[in-house]
Amino acid sequence: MMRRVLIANRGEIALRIIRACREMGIRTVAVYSEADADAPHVMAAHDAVPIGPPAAAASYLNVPAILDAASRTEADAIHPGYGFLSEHAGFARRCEDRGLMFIGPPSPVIERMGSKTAARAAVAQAGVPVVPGNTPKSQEAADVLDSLARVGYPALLKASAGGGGKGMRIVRTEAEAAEAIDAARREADRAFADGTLYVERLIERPRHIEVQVLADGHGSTVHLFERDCTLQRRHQKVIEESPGPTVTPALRERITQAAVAACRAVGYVNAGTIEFLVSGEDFYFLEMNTRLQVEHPVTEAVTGIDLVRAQLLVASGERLPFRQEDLTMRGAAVECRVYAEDPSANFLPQTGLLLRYREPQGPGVRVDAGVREGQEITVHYDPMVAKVITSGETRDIAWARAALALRGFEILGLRHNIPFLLALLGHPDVRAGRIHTRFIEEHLADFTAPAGDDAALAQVALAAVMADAAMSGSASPGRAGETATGIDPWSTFGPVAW
Amino acid sequence: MMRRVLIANRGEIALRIIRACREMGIRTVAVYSEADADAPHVMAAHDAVPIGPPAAAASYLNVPAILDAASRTEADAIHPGYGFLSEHAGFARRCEDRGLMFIGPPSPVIERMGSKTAARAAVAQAGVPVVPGNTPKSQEAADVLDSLARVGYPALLKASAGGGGKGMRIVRTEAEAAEAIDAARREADRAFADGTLYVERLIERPRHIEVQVLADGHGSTVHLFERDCTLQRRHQKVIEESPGPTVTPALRERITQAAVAACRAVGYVNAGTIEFLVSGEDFYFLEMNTRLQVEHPVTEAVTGIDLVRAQLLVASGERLPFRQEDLTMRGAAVECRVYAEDPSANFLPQTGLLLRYREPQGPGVRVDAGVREGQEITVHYDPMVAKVITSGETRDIAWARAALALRGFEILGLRHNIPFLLALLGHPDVRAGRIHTRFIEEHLADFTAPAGDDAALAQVALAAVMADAAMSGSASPGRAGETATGIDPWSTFGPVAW
Amino acid sequence: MAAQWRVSNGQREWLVTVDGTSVTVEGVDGEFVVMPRPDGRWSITHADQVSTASAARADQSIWTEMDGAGTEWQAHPASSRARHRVVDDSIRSPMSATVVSVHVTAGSAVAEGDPLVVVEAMKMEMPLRAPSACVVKAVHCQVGELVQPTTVLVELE
Amino acid sequence: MAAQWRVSNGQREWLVTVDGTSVTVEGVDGEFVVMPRPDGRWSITHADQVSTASAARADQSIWTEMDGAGTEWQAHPASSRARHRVVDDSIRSPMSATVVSVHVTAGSAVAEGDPLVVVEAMKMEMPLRAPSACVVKAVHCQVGELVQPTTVLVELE
Repeated sequence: MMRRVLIANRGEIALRIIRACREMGIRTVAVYSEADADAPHVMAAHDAVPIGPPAAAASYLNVPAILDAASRTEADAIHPGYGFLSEHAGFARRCEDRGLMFIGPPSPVIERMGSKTAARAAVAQAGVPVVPGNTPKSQEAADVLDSLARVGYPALLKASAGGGGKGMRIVRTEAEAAEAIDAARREADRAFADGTLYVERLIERPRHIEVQVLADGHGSTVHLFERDCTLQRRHQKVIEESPGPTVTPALRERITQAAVAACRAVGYVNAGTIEFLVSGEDFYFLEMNTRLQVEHPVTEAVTGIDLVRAQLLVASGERLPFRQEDLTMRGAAVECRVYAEDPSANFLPQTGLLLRYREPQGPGVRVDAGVREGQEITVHYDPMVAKVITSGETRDIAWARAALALRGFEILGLRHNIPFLLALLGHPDVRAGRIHTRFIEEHLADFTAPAGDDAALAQVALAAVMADAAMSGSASPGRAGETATGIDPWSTFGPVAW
Repeated sequence: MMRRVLIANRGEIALRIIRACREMGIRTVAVYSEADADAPHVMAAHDAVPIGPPAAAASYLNVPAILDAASRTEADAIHPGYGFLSEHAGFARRCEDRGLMFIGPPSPVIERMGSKTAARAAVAQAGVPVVPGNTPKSQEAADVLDSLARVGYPALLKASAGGGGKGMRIVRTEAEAAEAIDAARREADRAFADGTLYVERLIERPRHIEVQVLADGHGSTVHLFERDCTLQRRHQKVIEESPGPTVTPALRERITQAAVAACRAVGYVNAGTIEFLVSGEDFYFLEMNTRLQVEHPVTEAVTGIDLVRAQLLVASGERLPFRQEDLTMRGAAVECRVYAEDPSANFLPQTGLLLRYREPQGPGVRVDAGVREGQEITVHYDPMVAKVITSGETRDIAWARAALALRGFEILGLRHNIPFLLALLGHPDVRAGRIHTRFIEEHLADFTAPAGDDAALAQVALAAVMADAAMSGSASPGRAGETATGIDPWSTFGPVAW
Repeated sequence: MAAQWRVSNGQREWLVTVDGTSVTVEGVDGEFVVMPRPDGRWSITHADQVSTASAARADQSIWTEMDGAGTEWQAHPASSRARHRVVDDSIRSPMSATVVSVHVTAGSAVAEGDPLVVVEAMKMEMPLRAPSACVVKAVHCQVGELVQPTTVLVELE
Repeated sequence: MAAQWRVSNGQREWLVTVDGTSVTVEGVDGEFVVMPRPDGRWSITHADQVSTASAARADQSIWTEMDGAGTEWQAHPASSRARHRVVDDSIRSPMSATVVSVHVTAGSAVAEGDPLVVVEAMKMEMPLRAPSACVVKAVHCQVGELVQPTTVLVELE
């Protein structure tokens, strides 16, 4: 077993990995940018090493600095989390070259699955259905246009190195094509330093369903059932759940077997996710994520398996401690991603100081977060504040728990998407599972209605009391005797200059 | 379904019940003593009614005040939690008489199972093994002595109305008998207003294993497997787990069937627990708890079933939403009870102000608590501060998680048993499951060793810095720039008069 | 002693009178009683309805939260002359961002909705568009520049 | 400016010198560097070992916590003459409690370990026993009385 893991990431996923390591008696090394010197993941690790300025390119994507931190702290393994360097084959290879365990698949597998075209070819050969598509003869605009015409409109332009919706554009008519190619290429170039595009047929109103897999280096590959991640905004997942509410036992059998076949075909090792577009009982391979996913906790909730622990075991060369027949799916789980963003302004990311931050808690409620009260949410990184994962005997129970948890989540100091998430959770089509990947886009107005007048008026009164007390420098107008215990809300922040 | 539940309890279990009600859309009414006006359960409920002075007899045991609160708030159901009125047949009957749903079994069942002798007779008739015992002809000391002689030494004196170890005494020789009878009777009288005693053979070095049951009013009775609650101090459970580490599949089959048979024999409805003493593969009925148990969360963790929700459904007249064959036990869970007590001073209860109180959090960690930072732990009620329930794929994972969670639990301002719990979790005999109900008593010195010198010295240095800063009235000696965000530890409490 | 406040959420403004824990809002019947709770939250009672909310003060504003929904408020003494929102003809970035492209120069005539500048923050592109048909007076930014919400990027006539 | 403190956990006392964040403990090599962390906890560095602890001040003492274990400390300026623990011949209840029974009267001769008074708190009986063989000087409590840790219940000679 590895002895010391460097976590090349930040935020909630760094904390998640540090916890798993601590439970296994493995020491942890955090790395951090100048913006994160006081961040919770730095506090939680045994050791912490600064790796550069706030910009991700100069810190969390800074391969030499991270490898240097690993050697200085004598780390023998690196966990890349998700995002950042997690699907960077070159980074994985440099780890391998130095004898560092890279907690993920071997670099050639990352490289192969990182190219959308190579991945499609590999899984198609294994008999997994893929979306009809076309790779342009060259990246000249004319050739891309030609590919679009061959696939037929509506089509989808995608970045070959892409992920997370970056560099992706729907093209409904030839007239839109030129501008879309430019925009997609520019975005892909900036996000992945690779502007290569390819073309797919647009599957209309599909669901996004993905299968979690785990494979060890001893020939065992298992799946951990599916997640439905259809609810997306701007190609980013918002609410994910397991089991998929529309997945029939027959579809589950076929799609999970396809996922395992795809893994075996490419020699996959460690945790991974095969994403599919699903339309009715048909499914098409979309891409493989060769890393831990943001939404892995819903699978952990329904299977009872700790995926990060499994990653650490597999990377250490051990066998998976369970076989396919040991794995069960029980109950239901849902994850709501709390973002610092303004849903009524096209999901514009928000920054600010977390003036008050109190997580919900209770049976069946798990909150994975990497922030704390008093911390600043900056412009430098992803605007996800926390993940609220709830589970229960049935989907209804898990969803009721999610709504209760979100209503009890106190986040003051910046705009966030909790009201939007609550509106989604309560929408009849969402509750019934009658959704597709563009559902949010098409029904946006349903989810961004302002709060009722009563709620607003009560808060107007409260805001005025807060202002009045600041002006008069008074202590609490109510129970004055309680200030000594530190629970007087007035004492939370200093006086304000009006 | 009921519309409004009054919770006739306080602390963590009141909060637990309020959460379950909220998830089901049921309104909640808290009751509180004068000592609890600011307590978390009062804050969490929709409505709250004061019911009397701090002493439990005048408030949480005050039947007229509680029934009056129910009628004033138009509650249509009462959940008694555990302790207090939960096994008080007269209270259940008065609820029934008023048309209030009592969330528990019918009052005649409580009454019958509340008498240890009647309960023994009832389950023995159903073929469930009982500990050989004897009911004294009268409660005269001579007749109790005679019963002791019939059963044979070592014997156990028990309170007929008892529970929680109150009024229980081991009698090893006739010489000890007279004093033990006096003490047991006095304790029973004070705890239950009923000094009636009976006698049982002492099963030496037994394990305490109990079976969770659920029964609805439509003839369905299911078990939810076993809990091992062998680790006790002063007859109070300290660490509970499921599955029982020494329970073989054959024993599990027999003991759970016995529990279901016992329930059916007495017409049991709602959630209950059948407690057994287990020695090898033999088991003996000990008693039935006709209520929710403190340790119910370990069963919730391994079965995925919400027991409080099931209680509410059954009390509303609904059918259990699962059958026996739907229920599975998956992984392992352990509960550690955090008490305000001093294990090195015979577990003397401790009082004090929670100067700092931060719960551990993370995947597989559930904390059920009814306190908050700034609150006072008083002399009036049970000294349990919180329950830390951890679960995982295996017993080892759940236990490693428990140790990590307890080490991360910050409780300042009173003595508590976390170091004791950590010593228990790490003890080789406890890890291996080689324990019996008097294990803690016999090995007490192993669990109350003081912390190492290094840890002490670091804290000496810290205490001196705290004292020095208070004296000089200085702000934080370190990062002075952070005081405005409310995260400066210096600002937590006001200056101290030395 | 009662004090009057103008409280605004940026879209609407209320005239509010605060007298200790008793609050009245112009145009709304009945008083609001605002009391701190021991858990650090607040209870607001109005017309027998009790609601619970959190509140915190930032440097220039007040935040409240109820049932998971947060709002930022500006509050000024009713006697003060300060206005909350200065509507001018300047285009600013909604947040700290990098300028990705500039589509106009001084003198450009633009139609409503035309993109003026595209900025990028948190890996997302945001076009800043003309609020109405007008002529560009001046451009104050260039591609690659890091800009703040206070920075005027484009002035319109 | 350095200050000297006597720090005691009730069983042992240390002489401690505090100079800003630098602390030395008499009889222990090397300095302890005590720094607040952004999460409200503290880091203590000594001989290249970093430990993390929490701390809070109560009215009359300081509490610290490390790895789940808490300790209460008394700290006094080294120049102060105050002593932490007054050893006297009075028997007090360890906590707020009710007197259940009184087993001695003034003049009773008792052996070490004999119960003097039994008190009850949180539904538990606690016998208070004679620390050594001695004679009871006075009894200051009666059955049913609610007593505090400051109340002297029995005086011994």
